[in-house]
Amino acid sequence: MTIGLNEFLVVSGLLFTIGFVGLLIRRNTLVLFMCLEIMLNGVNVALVAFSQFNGTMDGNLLVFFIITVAAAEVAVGLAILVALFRKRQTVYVQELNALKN
Amino acid sequence: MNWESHKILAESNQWSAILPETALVFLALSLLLLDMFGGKPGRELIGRIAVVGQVILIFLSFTLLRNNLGIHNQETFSGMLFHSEFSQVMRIFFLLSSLLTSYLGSIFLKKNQISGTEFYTILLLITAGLMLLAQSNHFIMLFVALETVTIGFYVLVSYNRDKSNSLEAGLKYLIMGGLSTAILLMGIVLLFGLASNPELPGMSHNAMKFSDLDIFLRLNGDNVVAKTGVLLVLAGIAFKIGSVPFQIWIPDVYQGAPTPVTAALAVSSKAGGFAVLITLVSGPFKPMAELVVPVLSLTAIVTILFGNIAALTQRNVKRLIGLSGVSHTGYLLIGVVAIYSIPTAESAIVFYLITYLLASYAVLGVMAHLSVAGKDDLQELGDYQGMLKESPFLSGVLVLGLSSLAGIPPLAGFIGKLLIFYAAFQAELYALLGVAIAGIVISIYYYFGWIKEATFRFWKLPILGAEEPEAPKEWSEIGSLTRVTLGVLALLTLALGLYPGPLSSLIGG
Amino acid sequence: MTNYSILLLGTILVPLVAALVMLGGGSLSKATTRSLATVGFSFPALASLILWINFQPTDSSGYDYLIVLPTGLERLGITLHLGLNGISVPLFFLAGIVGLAAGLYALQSEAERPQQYLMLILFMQSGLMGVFASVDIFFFYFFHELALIPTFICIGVWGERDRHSAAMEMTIYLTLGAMLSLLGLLAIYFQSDASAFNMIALKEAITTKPIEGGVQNVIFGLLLFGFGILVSLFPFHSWAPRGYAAAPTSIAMLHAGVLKKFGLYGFVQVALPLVPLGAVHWSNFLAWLALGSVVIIGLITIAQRDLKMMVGFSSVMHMGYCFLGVACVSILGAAGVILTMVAHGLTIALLFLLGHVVYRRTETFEMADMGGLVRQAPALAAIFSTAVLASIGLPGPGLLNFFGEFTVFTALWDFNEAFAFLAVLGVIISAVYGLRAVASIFFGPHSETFAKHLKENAVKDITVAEKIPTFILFAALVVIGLWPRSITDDMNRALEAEFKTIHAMLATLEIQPDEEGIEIARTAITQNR
Amino acid sequence: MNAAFLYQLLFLLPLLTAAVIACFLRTKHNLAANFSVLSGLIFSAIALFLIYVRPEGDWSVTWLTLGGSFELKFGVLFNDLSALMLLVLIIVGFLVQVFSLGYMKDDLGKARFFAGLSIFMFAMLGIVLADNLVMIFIFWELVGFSSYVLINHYFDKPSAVSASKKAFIVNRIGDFGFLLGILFVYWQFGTFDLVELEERARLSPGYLSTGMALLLFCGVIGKSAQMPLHVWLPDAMEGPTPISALIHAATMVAAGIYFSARVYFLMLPGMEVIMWVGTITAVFAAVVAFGQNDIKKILAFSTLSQLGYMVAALGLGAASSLQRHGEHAVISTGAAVAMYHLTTHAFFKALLFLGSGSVIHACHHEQDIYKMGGLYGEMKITSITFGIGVLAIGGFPFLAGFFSKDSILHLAHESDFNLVSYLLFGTTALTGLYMGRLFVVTFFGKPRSAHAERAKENGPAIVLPLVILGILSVIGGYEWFFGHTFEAVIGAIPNAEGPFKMLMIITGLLFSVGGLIVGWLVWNPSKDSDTLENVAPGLFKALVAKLYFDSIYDWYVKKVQDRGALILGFLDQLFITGLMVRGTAEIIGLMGIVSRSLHGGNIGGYVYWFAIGVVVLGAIAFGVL
Repeated sequence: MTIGLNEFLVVSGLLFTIGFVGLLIRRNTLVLFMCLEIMLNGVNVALVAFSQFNGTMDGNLLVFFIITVAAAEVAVGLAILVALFRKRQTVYVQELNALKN
Repeated sequence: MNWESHKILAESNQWSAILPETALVFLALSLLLLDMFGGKPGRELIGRIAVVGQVILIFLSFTLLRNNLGIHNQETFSGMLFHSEFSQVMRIFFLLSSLLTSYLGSIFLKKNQISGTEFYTILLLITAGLMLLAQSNHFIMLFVALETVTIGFYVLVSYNRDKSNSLEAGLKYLIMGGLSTAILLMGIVLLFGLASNPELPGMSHNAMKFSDLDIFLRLNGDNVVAKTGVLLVLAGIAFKIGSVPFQIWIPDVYQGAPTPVTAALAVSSKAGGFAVLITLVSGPFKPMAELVVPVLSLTAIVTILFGNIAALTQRNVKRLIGLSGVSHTGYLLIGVVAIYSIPTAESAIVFYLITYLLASYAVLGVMAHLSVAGKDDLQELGDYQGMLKESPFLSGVLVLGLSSLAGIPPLAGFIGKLLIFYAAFQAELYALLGVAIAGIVISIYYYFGWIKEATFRFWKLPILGAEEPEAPKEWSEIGSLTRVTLGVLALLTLALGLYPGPLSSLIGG
Repeated sequence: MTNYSILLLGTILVPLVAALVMLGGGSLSKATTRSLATVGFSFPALASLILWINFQPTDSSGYDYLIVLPTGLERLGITLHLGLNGISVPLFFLAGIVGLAAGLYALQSEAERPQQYLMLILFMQSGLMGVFASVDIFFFYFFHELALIPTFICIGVWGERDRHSAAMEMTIYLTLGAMLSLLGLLAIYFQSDASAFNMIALKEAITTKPIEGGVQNVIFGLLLFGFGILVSLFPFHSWAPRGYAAAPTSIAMLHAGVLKKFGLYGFVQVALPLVPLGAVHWSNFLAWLALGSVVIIGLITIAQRDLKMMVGFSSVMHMGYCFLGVACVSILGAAGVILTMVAHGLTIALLFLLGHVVYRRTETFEMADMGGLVRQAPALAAIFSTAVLASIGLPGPGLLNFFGEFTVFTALWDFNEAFAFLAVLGVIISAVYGLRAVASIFFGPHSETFAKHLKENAVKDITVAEKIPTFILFAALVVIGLWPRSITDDMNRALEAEFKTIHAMLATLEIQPDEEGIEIARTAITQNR
Repeated sequence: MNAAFLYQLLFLLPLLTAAVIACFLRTKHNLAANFSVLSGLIFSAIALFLIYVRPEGDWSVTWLTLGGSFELKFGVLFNDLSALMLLVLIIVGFLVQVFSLGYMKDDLGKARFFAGLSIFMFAMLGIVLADNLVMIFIFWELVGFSSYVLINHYFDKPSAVSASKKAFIVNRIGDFGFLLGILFVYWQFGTFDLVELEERARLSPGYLSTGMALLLFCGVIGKSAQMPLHVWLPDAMEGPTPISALIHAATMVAAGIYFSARVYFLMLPGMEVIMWVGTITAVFAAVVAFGQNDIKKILAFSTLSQLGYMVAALGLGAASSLQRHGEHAVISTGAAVAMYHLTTHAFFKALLFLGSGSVIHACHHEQDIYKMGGLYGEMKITSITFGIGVLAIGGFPFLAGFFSKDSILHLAHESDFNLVSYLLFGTTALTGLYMGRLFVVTFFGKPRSAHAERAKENGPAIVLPLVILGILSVIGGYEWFFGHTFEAVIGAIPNAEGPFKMLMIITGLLFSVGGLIVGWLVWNPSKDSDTLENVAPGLFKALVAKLYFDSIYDWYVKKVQDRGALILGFLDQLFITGLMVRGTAEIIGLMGIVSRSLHGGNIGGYVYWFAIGVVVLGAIAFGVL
């Protein structure tokens, strides 16, 4: 079988969904970061695939930006998480709920 | 000065179109340099330099706008940016908001003894991002600008890194923001992938450009993938503007964030979202009216009701501001829906945003003075008891600000709501109007309740004898700058209510 | 624009400026505050008197003293368009007079921080004058709100029992009413293709292209509920007695006496001429609610034991008469509404004022704890009972009240005899509560509580300072009562023109107008229903 | 002299008097009293001039006009009828003022009293002269106001306070119908003006209706204290006695009769009901009078009874007069007869009341006839004039009361209503009897209390009016007394002739003198207690309780109206304030709490919101929603 656009898109969708579901069910903040990365990578897959199959470069272009942004995001996120861990001694989101109601 | 020669000069060079943004970035970078090499005296000057720089920029942009200079209604940077009248006004709006945030930030930084270089730097970068966001004409530009803003805000929200609440807020904002980015990107990808598909009519090789997408969607409005893409993009923006159900992070983040950042989130970030939304609905998403109008209408209804109802029993003022901000999103969404039939509704939204800016900064400025150093932030409604006695000036500003937010004449907020109502009437959005009315009535309860706490509660009761006020709060000292700033905000709120003419003619329509 | 137009503008600006000086001027000395306030209250009263006397509309619109100022909202049809016509002149005068009386009484109040108190009342006064001086409908609404906000604040800050919750309830409820009426007013504008959002332009636009019948029904419905809430129509009245009971006296006087008339004035000036078919459509419903106001609230008033609550409920009841006049959709009914409004405005202000004068002597509003006050305060007793008798429409002191009610009843009989029958029951009901109140406050033996109070306190008769505002109100009531043509002639002319507009409009709607054109419309709509 | 000017003067004089007293003479009691009497004198002089000279001229001012035809005027319609009423008003009014000078000598509220009297004169004048229905109504209410003030004169007494209240409210109940009647008339005939109304009613009698007549008559029921609204009049005796004489016997209560005569043409369709109301009132009041021991209450019931006669005459007259008199009669027979009786009644009833006032004054405000007795010895003039009054009311031949009563009974006899005739006839007998009881017990026998023992004849200010009224009670019934000045009224009175006239004379003699004799026999003045009470205590108790009308009304007010009001107040609190307003607020508040609790602070939970949002949007995109 040839691998066409649809297959790429299915993978992309799966990645995106896995990330999303992960966000829903996982409690560890680090894992949540990873889930976010997975979702973004799902998007990247689709972008690259579209670029390839539709013959435009825009998608590839965006991918670079996404990767950069994701890196920045995680950098900031980890910094916050480390600082927070010092204060609260936990990375579990159900325990990080001082702000509520 | 010879404006004509400037005009020609400006038109000849694309970079001049983003002069304010560039200047902001350079300002930010120079602040960093100053921090590194300026020594202690240099560091102390940072805040002032930032403020002065912004004031100059505001003046500059304002002059450009007033004199119709610079590049108007045309694309630059191969279609990445489009400089509409609207985006020019929004630029000044963001600058103004940023200036006020800097001012609030200076109070906050001084009180908490935190170094401010990064605060100002990031703030200026965010502002530059927002200004580009308002002018973006391409999804890549949109994404980059948006992420500049968002990531900057992640840092700012957790800027008070000695407070775990600030960090927690930053974390929450980051995760929710990351999720919404992913959703937005998915939407963009779907639209891009579809619109660049050579098999479809109206396809484009530059499908992420708004005008091309517009043409494509005109021909493929019924495509399910297109619909999904549009809605996912809207969902991503909904996170920024805080409309139901993507508003859920707002109270927590607002509560944990330092007050100046709360203000910037409430005003700039939200306005940025609306700038994008307006650009989209008056551009590429225009052909999708059949899909977008009901969705946005429904969102507006739910947002207004949820925001107001959730704020009703809220006792924490920052959460209250957040939730009431959600309801304001709802009112603004009515204007966005109206754009579909009345394009001039845009100016109503801008006017509303400006009144919202004035009132929000007035209120948050007052709040900034109640967060006392060394103690936990005083954020409960009860902390406002006896305020009138302690500080008549601040309570006056608070009353004006809250009343304007509530939309009570003769304040600017009322005119803002009135303009939205006008637009809604012309667009015949009667159901939305009804909901807006209900929302406003509900909102009176908490706005007025706050005013009540601040002003009513220590006066002698003629019949039942005196009600003893609680022990007076420590209000941080009110300097002359505060008096001027907050006084100007309050006076503008009043003046625009009494005589809205100048502003309403400035923003066109 | 004449010098009188400037005077008209001045009635709004002078109190506003006085208030702003008090707001921005820091702590002023007591004498400065008092003289500022005196000027701020006297000027509108005098000016309104002059404007009333000189009223001579030459403009074809029926308006005099027209003045137009820019606002920058011209593209929305909004200009600061001021002027008076035969309908607004009496109410404008009412606002001036009641404002003066309330202001003079406020000067004597023992309120903490009198500067702020007077400042808010001056704001209110400015708004009140503006409401009736506005030709522009936006400003008509705007000034109403300008006056309403100080009301809430004053109740909350300087009020009495339950002031916080009463102020809150009142604020929310009245905001709802205001919002609904704003919607209705905007709807008229947007449905009419008028060039500007003012009454003159709207009337012109309506004559050539009336609003469609079904739309009129919706608009009038909005106004009915909006104005109904603002004027405490049964069953939307619950804020009124509580609010008034909690309000400081001057505020109660101004709100019940003048500000509340906003809604009714809106009906007569705006709703009836612009959406008459809607009015006819809703008239039965409105009449039933108004009858509820008269009969049910009347009976509830009988059950009140608290003087202020009683006055508050009685005010709700009298508003019922006004609504009945509106429901008639006729010149007579509308004229009755205006007459009743003026009469009631003056009377209810008197009653709130005198109620507080009594309170100063008894230190209670509980009527059962008073009794026999006439021995200590004979002049007060005479004045108070005269005021009560005026409020129950006794010709003599309350000649104007009588004319108003009688006109409404006459119009109502023409509308529906059974309604008239029920409405006139109010005449008996009001006599019952009015006389009971007078009797239990002033006559008979001292109650135990009051006897004890007397032993500890010296109780004096009404003082000169208290008499002055009383006299002002009484003088206005009696003079207009004795010579009602001083207001009715102009009013009649304006109303006839208004109904001519309606007839012209019915003509374009292909409903043949005759002498009683609106009757035809009524029949037409009944058939369509 | 122009009449308009005189009218203006007439209206202004009492009003100014009242105003001057109220503003300047509140504490200067004697000055106020003298000022008031002086003004009364001038007032009477002008009025007499108007009555007998009848200068030319009209006075009418338009009060307000609205719409097309709605026009309220202030105007004067002066004819024989109003002249007669005005005459009664000034005679009794002036005499009562003089009497009050003596009677109210030491009263603390003298100034207030005289101010009230002036207001009353003003208001009554308005009713007499008014040329339209609305103006009549206005002054009708105003007269009620003055009555309220004057009954409330002794405001320390709770009974006086409640009596004044009752009088006003009961009158308002009558006015309720009256007002509706006026509206009815207006929408049938398009005018309030009496002259125009008469013309239009004559031209189109089809517009008249029983309902209209009865609604108008409601006002009469209230003001003239007919059944079932009679309850206020006996209570009104709480006021000072001169007031009872002037307002609650001679003039104000008679205003209803005057009004009916004035608009008889509107009342025609309701005449039968009117007649019955009058008859029943006459009988009822006469019976109840036997159970009263208070001298003024007895007189009040006799007033009620006589008013009943007048109202019955109104009703009877119309029933029979139309055949005999042409359409153009200025006044119907019945109305004329009623007015005739009104006039004579005013004289002798004022006499009786002022006489009782003299007695009360002498006995230091003792009003119970069983605490009096033996006054004849000391108070000869009072006793004799009182006796004349008793005989006049009893119909003693050739005294004033005889003629007027005679004509009423004549009308009844001529009518088709035999029962009415018998009842009215029988009531005459009762009248003689209870007046006999009153006279005998009060003036004869031994003094039954210390006050009565020390009683002395009063001074000239009190006695002089008695003598004048005594004379008027004798001569006030003769035609020559009226002359031709009131021809339109007096001329319309049918005269009994032949055997019926003889019958009248005999029965008149029998009932009046017989009443005295039987009264003496039954209520022996030497006894200390009431004979009827001893013989039939049950009946007496019922009579004392005025046949329970007041109890029923009290029950209604306390148990039905007040409770109803309380319940309504409660329901208002419960449903409107509670359920509708607070309920809505509570529900929204509850939603507030719920939506607040949705912010759990847990990121995992928040992601669900996003998930739901995305799913919903996806569903919309795929057309599922």
